[in-house]
Amino acid sequence: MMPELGKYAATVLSAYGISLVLLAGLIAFSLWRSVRVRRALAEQEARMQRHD
Amino acid sequence: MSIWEYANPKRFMQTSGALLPWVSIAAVILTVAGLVWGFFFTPDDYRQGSTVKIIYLHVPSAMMAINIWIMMLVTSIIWLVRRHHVSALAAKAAAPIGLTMTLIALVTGAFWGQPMWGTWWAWDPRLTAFLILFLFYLGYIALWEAIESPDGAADLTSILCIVGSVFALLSRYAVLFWNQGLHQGASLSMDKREHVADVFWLPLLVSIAGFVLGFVALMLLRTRTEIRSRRLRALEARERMS
Amino acid sequence: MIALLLRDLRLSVRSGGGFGLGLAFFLLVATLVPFGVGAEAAVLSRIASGILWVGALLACLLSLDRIFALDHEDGSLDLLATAPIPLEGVAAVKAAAHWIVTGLPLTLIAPVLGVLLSLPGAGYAPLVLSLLLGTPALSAIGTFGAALTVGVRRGGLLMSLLVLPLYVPTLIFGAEVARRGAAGLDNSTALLMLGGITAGTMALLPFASAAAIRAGLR
Amino acid sequence: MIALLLRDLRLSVRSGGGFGLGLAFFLLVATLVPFGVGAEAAVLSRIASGILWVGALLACLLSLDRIFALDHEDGSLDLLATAPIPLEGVAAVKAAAHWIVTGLPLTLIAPVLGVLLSLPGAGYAPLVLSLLLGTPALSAIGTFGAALTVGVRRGGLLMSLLVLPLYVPTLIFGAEVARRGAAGLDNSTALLMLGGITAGTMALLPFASAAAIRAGLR
Amino acid sequence: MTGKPDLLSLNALAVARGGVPVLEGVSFNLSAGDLLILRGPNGIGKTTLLRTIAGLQAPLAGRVSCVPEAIAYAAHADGLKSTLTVAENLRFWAAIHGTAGIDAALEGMNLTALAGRMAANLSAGQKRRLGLARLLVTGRPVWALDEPTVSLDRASVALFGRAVAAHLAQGGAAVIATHVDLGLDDAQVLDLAPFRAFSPAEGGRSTAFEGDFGGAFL
Amino acid sequence: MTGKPDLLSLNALAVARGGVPVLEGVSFNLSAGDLLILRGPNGIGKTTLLRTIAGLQAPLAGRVSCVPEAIAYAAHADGLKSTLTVAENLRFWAAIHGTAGIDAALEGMNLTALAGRMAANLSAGQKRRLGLARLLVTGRPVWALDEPTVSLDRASVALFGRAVAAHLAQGGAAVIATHVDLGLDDAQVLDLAPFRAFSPAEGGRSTAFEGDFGGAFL
Ligand code: HEM
Ligand SMILES: Nc1ncnc2c1ncn2[C@@H]1O[C@H](COP(=O)(O)OP(=O)(O)OP(=O)(O)O)[C@@H](O)[C@H]1O
Ligand SMILES: Nc1ncnc2c1ncn2[C@@H]1O[C@H](COP(=O)(O)OP(=O)(O)OP(=O)(O)O)[C@@H](O)[C@H]1O
Ligand SMILES: [Mg+2]
Ligand SMILES: [Mg+2]
Repeated sequence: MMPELGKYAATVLSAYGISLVLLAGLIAFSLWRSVRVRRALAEQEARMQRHD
Repeated sequence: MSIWEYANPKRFMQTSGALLPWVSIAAVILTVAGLVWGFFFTPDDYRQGSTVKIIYLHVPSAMMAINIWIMMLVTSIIWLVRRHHVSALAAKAAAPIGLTMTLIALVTGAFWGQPMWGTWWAWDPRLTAFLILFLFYLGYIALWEAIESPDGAADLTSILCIVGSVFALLSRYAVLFWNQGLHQGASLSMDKREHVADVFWLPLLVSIAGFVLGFVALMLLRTRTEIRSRRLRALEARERMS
Repeated sequence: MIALLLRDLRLSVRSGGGFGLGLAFFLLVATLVPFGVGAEAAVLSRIASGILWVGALLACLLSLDRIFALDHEDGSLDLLATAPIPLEGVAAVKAAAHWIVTGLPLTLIAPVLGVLLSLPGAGYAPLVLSLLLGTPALSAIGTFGAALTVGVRRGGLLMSLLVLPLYVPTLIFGAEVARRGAAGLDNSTALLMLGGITAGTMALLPFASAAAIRAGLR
Repeated sequence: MIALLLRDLRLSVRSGGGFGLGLAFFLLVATLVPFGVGAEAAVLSRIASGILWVGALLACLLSLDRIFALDHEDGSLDLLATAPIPLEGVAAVKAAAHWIVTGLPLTLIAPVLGVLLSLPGAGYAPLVLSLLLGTPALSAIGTFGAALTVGVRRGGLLMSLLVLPLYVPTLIFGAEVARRGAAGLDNSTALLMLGGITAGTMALLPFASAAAIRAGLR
Repeated sequence: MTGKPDLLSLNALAVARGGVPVLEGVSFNLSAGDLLILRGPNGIGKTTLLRTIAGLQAPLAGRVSCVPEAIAYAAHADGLKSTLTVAENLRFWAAIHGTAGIDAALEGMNLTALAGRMAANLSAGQKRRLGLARLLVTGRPVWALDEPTVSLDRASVALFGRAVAAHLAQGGAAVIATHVDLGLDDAQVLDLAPFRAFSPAEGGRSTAFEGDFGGAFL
Repeated sequence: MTGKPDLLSLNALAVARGGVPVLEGVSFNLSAGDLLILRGPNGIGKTTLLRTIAGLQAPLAGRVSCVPEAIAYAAHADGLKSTLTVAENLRFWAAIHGTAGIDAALEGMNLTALAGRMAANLSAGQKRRLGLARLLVTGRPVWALDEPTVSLDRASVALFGRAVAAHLAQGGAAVIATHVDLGLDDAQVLDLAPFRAFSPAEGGRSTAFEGDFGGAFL
């Protein structure tokens, strides 16, 4: 399955590895923040509903 | 209905909410397809060996890094002229994506440069201009973070984005005078298409499309988050007042 | 406007900070580098003009936060914004005052520091010329950076981050003029570009600075 | 004391200024120098470790004013001075926090910037070693300088002036370690000296800093 | 307020601070000789309103209309330079506003004896008097003053009252936010409490995000 | 003031600010349960006196005697970190003073509902309440407070009064400088006006240079 990368294997694999980690990090961070803000907003709205 | 209607946050939330899943799915499919195709099912280049596979990451991310800044320029101008909040928040949401793209392009380029040019880094015009772009992203994000008032931050970052664009362009062309480059010219343009053989070209196109859609999906997601957090701040402030 | 310029100059002389400290920093950078890279004259003379340009740039950078911060803290900036002179004029005057207090003395003292760094004889004239032509751009760009970060708490380092990429083109061509001049090569292209950058920034950036101040006062 | 350290670290993470900006400045200095001196790899690799040392020193220097100024402005310093922990301990903790936030990240990122400056392969280990050993001294000395200028309006540049001469020995030996290491020469003497300076400053300067703070609060 | 042309008129003004509406529906007109006192508890929005009148921030809704450059604003901060003398400070503002002498202003605020004193060596009350003397050299018809009598003693408050009366008699107008009694007889008083902005749920205006989605985005 | 041991006693104290004596001959004793209110016009030297009592500056003459580390000082500034939450701020000071929980202090100053809020997002009065809550976690017997009720509303002033009363009932003491009425019944009041330092010409004490020197250097 794995293609033959020859003597550049380390180079290519680390380039792919680091890039995918960076992408995954960005996506994970965006999702995490989205969930957090969404929850905080819901809480806040619920609280203010009660007060009004 | 005018296009400006979408600058209405509620409208934007509705539309983007409906769009987001489809764009995300398409982005994942295209990116994975492009990268898998490129990584597993293309031959090695006769000169570059297997390092040519880096192209499927390097070129899309480098293109996106530049295009995202241009998109931020457009939304910043829209904010300054028409004061649509979604526009400013979209620019804010896009910046970290641009920063990541810049980092990916820098890292993959450096890994590619090591075998090809025998050095990780060279002070080549294109590379130099790109590094400056990286710094602009950093400064732009830091300025957003530093200012408390949201509208003030939107104003100031927009001004920075416009002035920065001029300088980003300037340094891109200015460095041409500075010394000669190692880096590839524009090998993707139509008239020079033969520079990249079709076997590499097609998966590259798919991968580029995937990156573009991935950017759109992330941007929608992040803009939605920014709008929500903006509303959250307004509610908190309101609560504090009463 | 003249009144504003005179006041700013008087203030920087009186406060004992303006002139002296920017210069002192330049001097210190120029003296530290030989400690850092070692004292071989051959190496030093090769990098002298570049280091001096970087040093001048950093000295400018560090004095930028005085441009608007003091006026903002004591409320003068609000009053200037409501005064019958355009804010663009205020920004331009502030940049001019900063240049007179920082850029000009740096230019004048640079030859002395050139001696410390074994600058070759042919290098002095191009160095001074390039600084004279380039430092006004540094002041204009720096004023813009200072305007962006007016009112930001501890904006100093943030401002450095914003301003440095903007400084790069000026630095490239300024140092190029000085270096090619020192090596006896033709430097007219770089000189033209440097002049162009200076003229452009001086003409356009005051407008951007004024817009930034207006946004920052909100 | 642990509480103080944790608070300072938390503050510098939260304020978004501590970590990021010091690093950014280091990055900027390292990128500017090639623009200044030209991009020839031969020249750059010769001066790389020295420039990185000077850059690290300047990055430390510029973040010094955060050490006490913020606590002084909001009154925390007065309260710490009356709290049941010795002021010497406060000074030592402040220096440690500054090192963790500035010196340590600088040390860790230095190899990356080495690439930008074409540092030769043999130079990385000695560079990191020398920074690891030397930056604590920079933080300790810097804390002393910050303590001396607490409460002086716009003390930033004044503090630079006071601190830079004190930094010179550290710079000389630190850069020497890195440079001789990169050239494959024996650097054990310089290493010893560097270690001695660091140990000495860390042991003694907190007392001087505490005395300076006490005098400054008057 | 009849017959005479309006010097300043506010029409259903709404103002916001930090993105949150604080006051709405404020309307009034001032013509020559009118004095309006703004009252209201801390944090109601007096400073915000005065800054909007002075043109330092944009209204959220409604309009401020006045002759251009008619407003002289005095804020909590005085905008004095501590290293300039009293006369130099005043002369600078006179030059900026293009008015003639400063002697009348010095006289009017009982500063003649102090004219040569550095502003840094003034007491708080004397500083405040100098800040108010600045109003006399602007030559502008409408004064917008934010707590002008803070830290003034009884005699100086009376002096200030006479200065306001003289200004009104010469066809000027003034709007003054204050918590204390200024001893000025024919002043109208506007209590801002009824104008506090309501939350959208209570039927108030929404901020930045207007229109039918206001509820969703405040 | 009889029988019980003194917690704090001042003996013919003279204090100076900026090198100029402001008060002299101040004496009093406080024992458990005593409350002393300091009064006097602005600038008489209340802040200076309290700083001397807290040990932040040395007396010019006379003595302050108290058990070591007995004094909790609260100044004009609150020493709050705006990026930490209410609970984090308090917990830090509790850790520094080695006291246990912060719940009682939160309760006592009506801050429980705000415990998770960033200090930056507090109103001025809430900030002040947090600053006063800090006193409760110091666990020290003598409070030296400088205008503690600034920007507090009526209800909070009463809350503060109860906190002081509780502190006194537990055997503590307090010396409070204030311009307003705190509603605390059994307080002794000390007007500082009679203790104003005279210039040497009027027979007062000379500053730094004592004795026969003094006249020559004033
Ligand atoms: C750190 C090093 C590098 C950086 C910062 C970098 C940066 C860039 C940038 C900014 C672009 C332009 C994208 C656009 O204009 O849309 C690009 C494109 C490209 N790069 Fe690199 N690059 C680096 C190293 C390399 C290396 C070592 C190679 C191959 C040997 C390479 C091959 C390419 C190719 C083939 C393109 C597409 C050219 C085009 O069609 O415009 N790059 N790179
Ligand atoms: N920089 C700021 N950011 C966010 N909100 C602010 C800011 N400054 C003030 N506010 C809030 O805006 C409201 C109006 O403030 P403003 O200063 O106008 O009040 P004021 O009536 O002048 O009060 P005072 O009598 O204390 O001067 C207050 O509730 C305050 O908490
Ligand atoms: N930093 C300083 N340098 C020199 N003199 C000062 C300084 N601070 C205050 N003074 C002077 O010292 C005297 C005493 O000041 P202090 O702050 O103790 O007064 P205070 O009684 O606390 O006044 P307030 O009621 O306004 O707080 C004043 O006359 C003041 O002008
Ligand atoms: Mg106010
Ligand atoms: Mg006081």
